Amino acid sequence: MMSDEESQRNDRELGDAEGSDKEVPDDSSPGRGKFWGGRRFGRGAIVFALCLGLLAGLGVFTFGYGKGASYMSNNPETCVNCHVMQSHMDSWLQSSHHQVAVCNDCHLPHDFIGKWVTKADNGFFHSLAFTLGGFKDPIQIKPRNRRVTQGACIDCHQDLVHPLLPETAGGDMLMCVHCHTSVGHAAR
Amino acid sequence: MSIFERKQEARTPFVKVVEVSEISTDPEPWGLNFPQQYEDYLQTVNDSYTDFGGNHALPPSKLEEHPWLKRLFAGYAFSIDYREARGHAHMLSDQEVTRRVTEVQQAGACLHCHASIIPTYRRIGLQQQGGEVTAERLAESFDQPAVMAGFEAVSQKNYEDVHAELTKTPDGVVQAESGDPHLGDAHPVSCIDCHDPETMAIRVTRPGFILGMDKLAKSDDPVPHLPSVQKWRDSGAQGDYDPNTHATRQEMRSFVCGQCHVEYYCASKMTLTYPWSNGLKMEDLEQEWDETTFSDGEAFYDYVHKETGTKVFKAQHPEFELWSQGIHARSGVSCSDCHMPYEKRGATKVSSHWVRSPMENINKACQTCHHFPEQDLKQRVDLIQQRTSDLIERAATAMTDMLDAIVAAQASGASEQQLKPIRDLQRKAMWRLDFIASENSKGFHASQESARILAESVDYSRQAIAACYKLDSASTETE
Amino acid sequence: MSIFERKQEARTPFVKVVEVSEISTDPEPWGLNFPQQYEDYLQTVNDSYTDFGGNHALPPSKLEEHPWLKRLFAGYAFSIDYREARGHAHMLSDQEVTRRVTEVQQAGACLHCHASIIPTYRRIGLQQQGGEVTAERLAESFDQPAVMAGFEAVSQKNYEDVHAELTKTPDGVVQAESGDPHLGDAHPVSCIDCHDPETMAIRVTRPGFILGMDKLAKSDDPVPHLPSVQKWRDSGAQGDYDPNTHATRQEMRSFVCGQCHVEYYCASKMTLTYPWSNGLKMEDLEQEWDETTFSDGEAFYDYVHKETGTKVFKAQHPEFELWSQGIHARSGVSCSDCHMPYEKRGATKVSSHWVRSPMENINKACQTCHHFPEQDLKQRVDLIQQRTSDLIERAATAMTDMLDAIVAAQASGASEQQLKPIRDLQRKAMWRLDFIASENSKGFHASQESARILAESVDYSRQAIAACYKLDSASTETE
Ligand code: HEC
Ligand code: HEC
Ligand code: HEC
Ligand code: HEC
Ligand code: HEC
Ligand code: HEC
Ligand code: HEC
Ligand code: HEC
Ligand code: HEC
Ligand code: HEC
Ligand code: HEC
Ligand code: HEC
Ligand code: HEC
Ligand code: HEC
Ligand SMILES: [Ca+2]
Ligand SMILES: [Ca+2]
Repeated sequence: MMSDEESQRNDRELGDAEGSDKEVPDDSSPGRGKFWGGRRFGRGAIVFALCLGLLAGLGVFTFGYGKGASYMSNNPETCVNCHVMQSHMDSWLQSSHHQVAVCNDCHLPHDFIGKWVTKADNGFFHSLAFTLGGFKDPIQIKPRNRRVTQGACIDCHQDLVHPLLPETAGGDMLMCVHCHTSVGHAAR
Repeated sequence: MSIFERKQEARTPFVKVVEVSEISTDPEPWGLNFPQQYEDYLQTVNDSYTDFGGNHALPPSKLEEHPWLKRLFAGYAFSIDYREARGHAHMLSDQEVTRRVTEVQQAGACLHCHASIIPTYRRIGLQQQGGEVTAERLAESFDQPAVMAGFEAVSQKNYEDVHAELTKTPDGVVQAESGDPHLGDAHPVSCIDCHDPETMAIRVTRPGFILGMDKLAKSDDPVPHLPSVQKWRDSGAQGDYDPNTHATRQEMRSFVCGQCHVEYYCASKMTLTYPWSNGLKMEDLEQEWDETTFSDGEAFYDYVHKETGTKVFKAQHPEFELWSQGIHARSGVSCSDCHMPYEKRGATKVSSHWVRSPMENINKACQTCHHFPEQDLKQRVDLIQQRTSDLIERAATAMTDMLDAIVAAQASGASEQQLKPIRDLQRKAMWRLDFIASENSKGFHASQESARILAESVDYSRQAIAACYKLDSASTETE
Repeated sequence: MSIFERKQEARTPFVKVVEVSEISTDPEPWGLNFPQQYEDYLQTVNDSYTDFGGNHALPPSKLEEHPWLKRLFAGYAFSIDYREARGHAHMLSDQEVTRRVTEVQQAGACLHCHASIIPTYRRIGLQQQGGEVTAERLAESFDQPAVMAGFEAVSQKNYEDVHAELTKTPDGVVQAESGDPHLGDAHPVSCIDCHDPETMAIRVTRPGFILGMDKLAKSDDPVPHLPSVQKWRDSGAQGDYDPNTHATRQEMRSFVCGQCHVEYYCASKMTLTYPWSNGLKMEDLEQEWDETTFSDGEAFYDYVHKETGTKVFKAQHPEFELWSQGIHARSGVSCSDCHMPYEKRGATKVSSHWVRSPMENINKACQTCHHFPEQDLKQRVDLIQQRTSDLIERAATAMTDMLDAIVAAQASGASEQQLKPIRDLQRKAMWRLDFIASENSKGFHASQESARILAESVDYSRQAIAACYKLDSASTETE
């Protein structure tokens, strides 16, 4: 696992929006900063997110839409239940990965625990954001979710990208999207 | 530490076919471990100017292409011989044969960037400390203090003497024979200059760069493209800034090039210096030279311009500095992203070690980020370079007009006092023109900044001309 | 070009609450059909210079901010009153009250870009053909020949007379009362100027632009950013190039703005002209003015510069032309992408009709394409604009020095023949400075090109100075 120092180094990956997410106040989404930002997560917060998230994943916040539970499925259509993600869907359909990866292949960790924690956590926050509005448009991925996608790329392309891996575990490496900006979906 | 974070797994350790160590300046053994990178590296012998395949004819002369350069450099070694640069494989031999070296006495510091010289620095540094220096001791570790000491010691020595030192350093390949002082071969930039032989991590080795970066970190130049510098400043600027410990991997992918592709002073009056105390902008560098004095108290200059007698500065290939002002640096794009792009080789992808113009490799160098047709991308670069070239010619015309005017003013008896402000304008105009003309991307690395600098050059040249004419009319009036 | 694909999505058909037609210059009825766009449109009354919320105090004077502008424009209406531009809602009233209009006789062509004038052109055109012109006939169709005829007819008439014509054109809202000639209100740019009332497709309506684009298409200027022009040329350049039939939707998203945000001639000696016969580059425009003669055979000029007596050109807001030279145009990015970005409103996406500075809306205007934090993007723009502003000041200093030198040369009796080449330099220098200073993005629309143009301005100003001094010393020598 990464030490805190190393993960920060990783976050500083040049040119990536996340590099300065600490400095740039995200004024468009009040109430979210309290919970957000992987590095600031304590154990308590994780448990909290887990509980609330599971609840949310079951559709508490979005029950009115009647589609909240579909979040647990693997079908890309379920993501676009929220029209805010229509453009991602549309361009995913035209992307190089359309045949090989659905949303969850990239946006969920490939190990069991991580997968469910992330689902719960994102389920909560997506629902909250969708219900309350006030999220950034175009949507901007958070540093922690960006690490999830990075992990997904590596998982599938492990052999190919061998030279990009750090010399020592937890070391610094380039974000794949630094170069492959339109893999997955060009439009945001 | 968080359970959400996927740990970044390490590369599986590579299989070393042969051992390489801190004395392995010869790339061949490294090549046994990394055949692909070695094969690419050997390609740098190819040269689009001369024949492909390692023909050693010299590349075209810039002096003949741009005759105004001769007047710009009048009185300086560059007016004798100045050519197009070419691949890394040529760097040592091109230096050995340039008439700047064969006809002018040059300093040993020239080799700082043209040879794989670090073990030699280390050996000389260790020898100064008095110990016996065996190949084993040399191979043991990088030993930065010893490298620095060696660098200081030979920087102002003669070129030939330092060159001779290279072959006295064991390289682990050449076998010493009794009575033969030849212990290793001299090589151009080699694996060891950019890689840790243990881990293969990239690193910087050049003392000039390490000292320069430390000065930069201690300045107040905002360097948004170098986040590790800002971080080091924010955390209290303790001790020295050291790229090898503080920089991100992406920064390192530019720093390895910044070791050499920079403006410098390299002659006998001072140790090799990178002028970054005030920052990386053209004006910051100029300010450092303006404020420098040699040990004898004289104000810094590179050469006395022969036609006019003005003491001026010489700018050399400030790629790193100009890149720093550009949109790519600002967006986190490193030298290696464009000049050493990844290429798929078999089941893996490797960094192309055929370091060359990205325009010969647009597909890999540009199209991963820019999804436009090759031809389109080429046209964009051409347009940027054409605008820059036109402005260079414009600034060059103004510069030569200026030289004529100053020469005429001197001929009609202008006093040194009258000439002083004119000489200042001349120095500024020439520095700016040279800065962009000697930079090798023809403006691409920072397109607007290049145009800005050339605009200033034109302005100062033409101000100097007007000032000469003014003198002229003033003096004729009082005649 | 995948980034734009999603912009080409089909529109869901809209429900018309009220009918609008070719006379509907009043945006209010359109607003009933498209409340969101109308609401946004009304926001253009807001103004960051004066108070938010529609305060009608005039924006700051550019003449006071940059006193050198007064000398640049000496003898021309712009030296009396020249202010920062602001939102579209103000365009008509700002023109009505500018002292350039109240104190100087202006031409009716001024209204071409400041009012929703097309139905008035059509009415006058139809009236010239002699028929009776009812509101119904006017509303029927766009009738381009009639619009062109009306445009030609009023272009050189007095401003006040043409302004009065606006209220004589029925707009479908104002109800005619017996004995009252007032049939419609005058409006600033309105829905009908950019949209077909039947289909809501975007379109261009301005005769000046339509004629200008045709000239451009018939030139040999390579315009890689306008593929439909190349296509039209390739298919034999039959008849006239017509944006409304030939242009792509993405091109149209810039053309609607290019109707007004361009360099022009607009005064009494010639019909309103967009100078694009040779191309869109600064030099191409200059060449057209250089080669133009008025009907009386005199060479084209905009004004006689008062301090020096030189006939010079005036550049006005060449946003469309400068954008054409930039990397965004080259990459297919339209004015609307940045100045009217899509915004999610409930379940749909609409184009923000609050046309304004993208820097007030970085999130939507830039971050769709550039995944960098807002602050970062702002800094990039600031840096580009700062470099441009610095160069503008540099060029302005050179320009005022030049004026001093010419005035002095004239005072010491330089002949017209001696002054001729100097006046040519002056015209070039002033044109270039004005070109970038009057363009409204402070260099952002084409950063390197802006710096290049300013470099040339400095060069010509300072050449003129030197030439004056030379005259001076020559004349004193022969005295
Ligand atoms: C309940 C509606 C809804 C559903 C269903 C939904 N999302 Fe989202 N999603 C949102 C909203 C709203 C945001 C913006 C959140 C913000 O920026 O705070 C968002 C943000 C995101 C982000 C980036 C923001 C981040 O937190 O890093 C990703 C990635 C994402 N969604 C992927 C998905 C995937 C994959 C699915 C399907 C498995 C999905 N979403 C289903 C509403 C939804
Ligand atoms: C092949 C991998 C891949 C697939 C498949 C994929 N995404 Fe993504 N997605 C990414 C990456 C990588 C990012 C983060 C980009 C970055 O770091 O700027 C991202 C970001 C996002 C965001 C945040 C917006 C942003 O730009 O920060 C949303 C929302 C999102 N994805 C939704 C979806 C939806 C919905 C689908 C399925 C229709 C999907 N993604 C499929 C890789 C993928
Ligand atoms: C579920 C497994 C999976 C994930 C996750 C995944 N990929 Fe892939 N990727 C593939 C496969 C399989 C192919 C080969 C597709 C083909 O041949 O068309 C591929 C092809 C590619 C290609 C070559 C095609 C192109 O678009 O140029 C690139 C680059 C790439 N992936 C990068 C990424 C990046 C970056 C990520 C993370 C954001 C990622 N991949 C995530 C499976 C995956
Ligand atoms: C600095 C730029 C850069 C970064 C960072 C980068 N790539 Fe690539 N990648 C490239 C280039 C250039 C190519 C094209 C190589 C070629 O065509 O030979 C490529 C090719 C690929 C391919 C396609 C190989 C094929 O089948 O043609 C995949 C898959 C891929 N990269 C995955 C990744 C993943 C996963 C990451 C992150 C771990 C990553 N890349 C990070 C530049 C980069
Ligand atoms: C040890 C010094 C040194 C280092 C490190 C170095 N270079 Fe060079 N480079 C040179 C020299 C010297 C030449 C000129 C060789 C000649 O003309 O004989 C050169 C030539 C080049 C050329 C060819 C220029 C031409 O006009 O054809 C390119 C491209 C280049 N370097 C890029 C890079 C990049 C990118 C890096 C880092 C990945 C780098 N260099 C690292 C010293 C260095
Ligand atoms: C700080 C690093 C550095 C130092 C010190 C240095 N060089 Fe170079 N040299 C380079 C780089 C980088 C290039 C390639 C770029 C170029 O030619 O502009 C180069 C190119 C050259 C070339 C080939 C092109 C040409 O200029 O004709 C010659 C010859 C040369 N150097 C000689 C010398 C001599 C002699 C010295 C000492 C006075 C010296 N170099 C000192 C970095 C350096
Ligand atoms: C975004 C891509 C990009 C980056 C980043 C970049 N360069 Fe370049 N570089 C170019 C292009 C394009 C040229 C022009 C090549 C030509 O004209 O053939 C060039 C030219 C050069 C040349 C001359 C090569 C020749 O063949 O004439 C050298 C040397 C060089 N760059 C070194 C560097 C160094 C050192 C860095 C980092 C400090 C750097 N570059 C960063 C794209 C880049
Ligand atoms: C001028 C600097 C320079 C020289 C000289 C150099 N390399 Fe590299 N090398 C790099 C850079 C930069 C990378 C990319 C490192 C990264 O992204 O972490 C790299 C990466 C590598 C890698 C990792 C895999 C890959 O391709 O990305 C290997 C292995 C390697 N080099 C071997 C060699 C060998 C063998 C030599 C000598 C024949 C050599 N290098 C010479 C700069 C250099
Ligand atoms: C790792 C990604 C990456 C690579 C590789 C890259 N670029 Fe860029 N380029 C960018 C980014 C980021 C920008 C800034 C604009 C933006 O955000 O899209 C940019 C901007 C540009 C611009 C506009 C800036 C200007 O000066 O006008 C040009 C032209 C350009 N790139 C050409 C190239 C060429 C040619 C190459 C290859 C030699 C190249 N780029 C390689 C990412 C890259
Ligand atoms: C009919 C003529 C016309 C058309 C069409 C037009 N504009 Fe304008 N625009 C103007 C005028 C006139 C002003 C100045 C209003 C004032 O200052 O009173 C202006 C002002 C502006 C401003 C505010 C300038 C500032 O400094 O605050 C922006 C931004 C702008 N226009 C952009 C656009 C864009 C983008 C388009 C196309 C989508 C467009 N305009 C179409 C005539 C036009
Ligand atoms: C070709 C279109 C066009 C024509 C013709 C035109 N304008 Fe404008 N006008 C604009 C645009 C676009 C702006 C906003 C940009 C700017 O201010 O630079 C503007 C801004 C203005 C402004 C507000 C800023 C300022 O300059 O003080 C006034 C007042 C003005 N125009 C008056 C006039 C007058 C008087 C005429 C006739 C002599 C005229 N305009 C002719 C397009 C035009
Ligand atoms: C890539 C984005 C982009 C494109 C494309 C673009 N602009 Fe702009 N424009 C800008 C930015 C950024 C500014 C500077 C705004 C500022 O300084 O507040 C600007 C400034 C302006 C202004 C002055 C606004 C003000 O508030 O001062 C006008 C008018 C304008 N642009 C019109 C146009 C027209 C007309 C086109 C197309 C021909 C165009 N722009 C294309 C980004 C763009
Ligand atoms: C200065 C030009 C201009 C004016 C004035 C203008 N529009 Fe638009 N409008 C546009 C552009 C550009 C688009 C985007 C068209 C496209 O992408 O095809 C657009 C799009 C639209 C659309 C399609 C949906 C959308 O938002 O993209 C509607 C509906 C619309 N406008 C209504 C109006 C109404 C109502 C008014 C008057 C209140 C108006 N427009 C005034 C330029 C203009
Ligand atoms: C529709 C896509 C799009 C939009 C919207 C857009 N850009 Fe760009 N931008 C590009 C492209 C494409 C390039 C060229 C480089 C490349 O290929 O990435 C570029 C280049 C740039 C550059 C480098 C060029 C230079 O002159 O230095 C800057 C800076 C930039 N954009 C800033 C902005 C800002 C600020 C905005 C918002 C006002 C904006 N862009 C809006 C697509 C866009
Ligand atoms: Ca120097
Ligand atoms: Ca004009």
